[in-house]
Amino acid sequence: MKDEDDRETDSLFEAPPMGEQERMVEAMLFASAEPITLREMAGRMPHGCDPAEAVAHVRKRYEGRGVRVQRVGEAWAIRTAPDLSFLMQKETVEMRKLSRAATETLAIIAYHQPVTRAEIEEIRGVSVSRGTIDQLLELDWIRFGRRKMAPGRPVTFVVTPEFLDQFGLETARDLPGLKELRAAGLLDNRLPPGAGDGGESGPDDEDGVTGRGQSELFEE
Amino acid sequence: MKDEDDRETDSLFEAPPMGEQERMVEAMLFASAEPITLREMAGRMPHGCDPAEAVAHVRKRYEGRGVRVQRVGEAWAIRTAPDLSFLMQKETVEMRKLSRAATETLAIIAYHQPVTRAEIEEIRGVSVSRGTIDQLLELDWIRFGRRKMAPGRPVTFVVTPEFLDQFGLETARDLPGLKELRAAGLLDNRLPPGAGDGGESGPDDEDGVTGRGQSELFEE
Amino acid sequence: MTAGDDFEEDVQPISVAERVAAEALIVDVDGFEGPLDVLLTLSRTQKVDLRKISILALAKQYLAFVEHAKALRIELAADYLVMAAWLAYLKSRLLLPPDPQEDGPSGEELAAHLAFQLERLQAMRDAAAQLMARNRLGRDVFARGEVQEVARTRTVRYSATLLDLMQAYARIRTRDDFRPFVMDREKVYTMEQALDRMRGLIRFRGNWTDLHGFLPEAWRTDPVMRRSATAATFAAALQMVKEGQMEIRQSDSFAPIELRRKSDET
Repeated sequence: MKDEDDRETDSLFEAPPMGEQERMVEAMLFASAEPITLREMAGRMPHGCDPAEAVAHVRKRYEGRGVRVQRVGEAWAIRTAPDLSFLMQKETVEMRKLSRAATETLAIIAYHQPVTRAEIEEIRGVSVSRGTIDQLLELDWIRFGRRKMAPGRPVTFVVTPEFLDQFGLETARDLPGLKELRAAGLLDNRLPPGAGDGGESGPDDEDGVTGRGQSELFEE
Repeated sequence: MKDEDDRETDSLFEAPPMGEQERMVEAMLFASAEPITLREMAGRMPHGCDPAEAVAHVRKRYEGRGVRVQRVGEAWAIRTAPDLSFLMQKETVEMRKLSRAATETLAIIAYHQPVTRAEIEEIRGVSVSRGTIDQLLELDWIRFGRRKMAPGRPVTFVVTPEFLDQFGLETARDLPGLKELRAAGLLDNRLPPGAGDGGESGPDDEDGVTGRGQSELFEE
Repeated sequence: MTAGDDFEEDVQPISVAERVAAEALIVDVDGFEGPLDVLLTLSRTQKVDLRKISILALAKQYLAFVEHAKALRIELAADYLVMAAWLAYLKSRLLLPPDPQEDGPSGEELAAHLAFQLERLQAMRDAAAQLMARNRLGRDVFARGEVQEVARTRTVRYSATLLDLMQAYARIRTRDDFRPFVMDREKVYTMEQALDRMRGLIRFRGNWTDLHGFLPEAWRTDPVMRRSATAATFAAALQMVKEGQMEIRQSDSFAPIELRRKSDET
């Protein structure tokens, strides 16, 4: 609301009425297969527009329709309603079945991100083959995250907006069962007892740094 | 709207309610890579559906929206509303400073119009490249004037209304003469050619010129 | 769970059920993703919540599996054997009363961590399954089919201000008007210069002297400079004659012009 004031005073141009802005957002979302960020929308819309508000209106308008406005990370996209998938045999793309190693690795990255290869291996109990990571990278479902502040500064993996889009998730926080898993302590990176200097009681300084994982997402 | 009556109108099967059929049509129109015929829609939809009617409803629903349902030959498609086509282009503007040759040529045309190429060359003391003239023509700042009543009947150049617009002039006669230029302290031919002082904005340039320099030359 | 009463490292007491379980695993040992996977599978035979699992029983089952593989001369990867060794150690820790002398983690702590690992792996597998079962883009949910590309146009806009224009013009005009003057300045001997020079020289010229003798040394060779200096000197001479300081004569057309100091006596 305060934005509104700013907008009115700041902009020399009168922004189009919200109804028009909705039409614009609608047109842009319909024209694109890829999610579009608010920033991109703003860049294409006339000065003084508020794409966030327009998107909210459009989203509401399509509730219960054959297509719907979906959030994908920081962006927005129109997708068909899942119950109508039977109409789209023609559009259905053949999904390559992922190996168990790949799906597990993907899940571990999604739920524990940012996560190092060593951590993935620790969770799975086996070494992660290069092919598995490569496959996920190629699908654009994972990418490299920031290096971990740990000895050797290992690279980490995180999931991408394409991952969210693929699985219909608004954000990584919406992963199924994430809260429960976290509550059960299953997303903690618990070091084996006696490993390193953490010894007895686990959470030590090193653990404090490396063991955060997905829980970071909850600290708003 | 009523003219596609090549549909099976009555069906013994119980068809989904029209609202559902609309959703289906909406989703198909959205997801299809090309326009879909009513026949194809009917083939995909449950038995007893009436795609023609559903399309008519959907079409109506989208009237005045950012996209509209449009007939394309024998088929139907969702298309961006024509007035919003500007959203489908992203324009990146790159500012470049007009070259010295172009600026000088333009100045000569503005001060001496109508002027032939030979005259421009005489005034500049160097030949004028075709590219320079072409660039100015392309910018819509100059255009061809009447041919000169002289041997060979050479073409002349004059400035355009776009030029006047760009430089904020009512007529080319408003261009200040040498005396006024000097009075304004604008004459300083010691300034590096094309002044490397990022002269986008006037005031900056003015600053750059305040140095006395060779304005002395005008004092006989 | 009942621990083997007469526990010994070499002779493993293995129940029939455990033998069967081990046998079943052996059949498909290549299908397992390492020892943790085998342990997780084995744990299912206990049919309890993973949090309440008996690690001791699990360890025994696993060791039976490894023994069985050895008996069948099946090559097991090294990490299976490492796990076996570790589980044998764990088993002994769990069975023996804690040694107060020994530091390091207790058997229970090690067992708890193994249970955690198994539970976590199971959780990740469930999560993966849930993820894969979601509505997938391209299978259950569809994106726009007829994409309208955003045309990216790059326009180069040339900036030129009125000021640029005027300066450019001024540059040209001033060059035209004044450049010759500026250029020639170096080769122009002014009347003032000539006067200064003559005033100094004339005092010593009681006799008629050729005008050219008054030209400065440097201006005598270059024809342009010579001409300029001659003209200036001549003009200066006329000025000085007019002032009554000098006399001038020329015997004939194109004859040398001669100058001398006006004698005070006459």
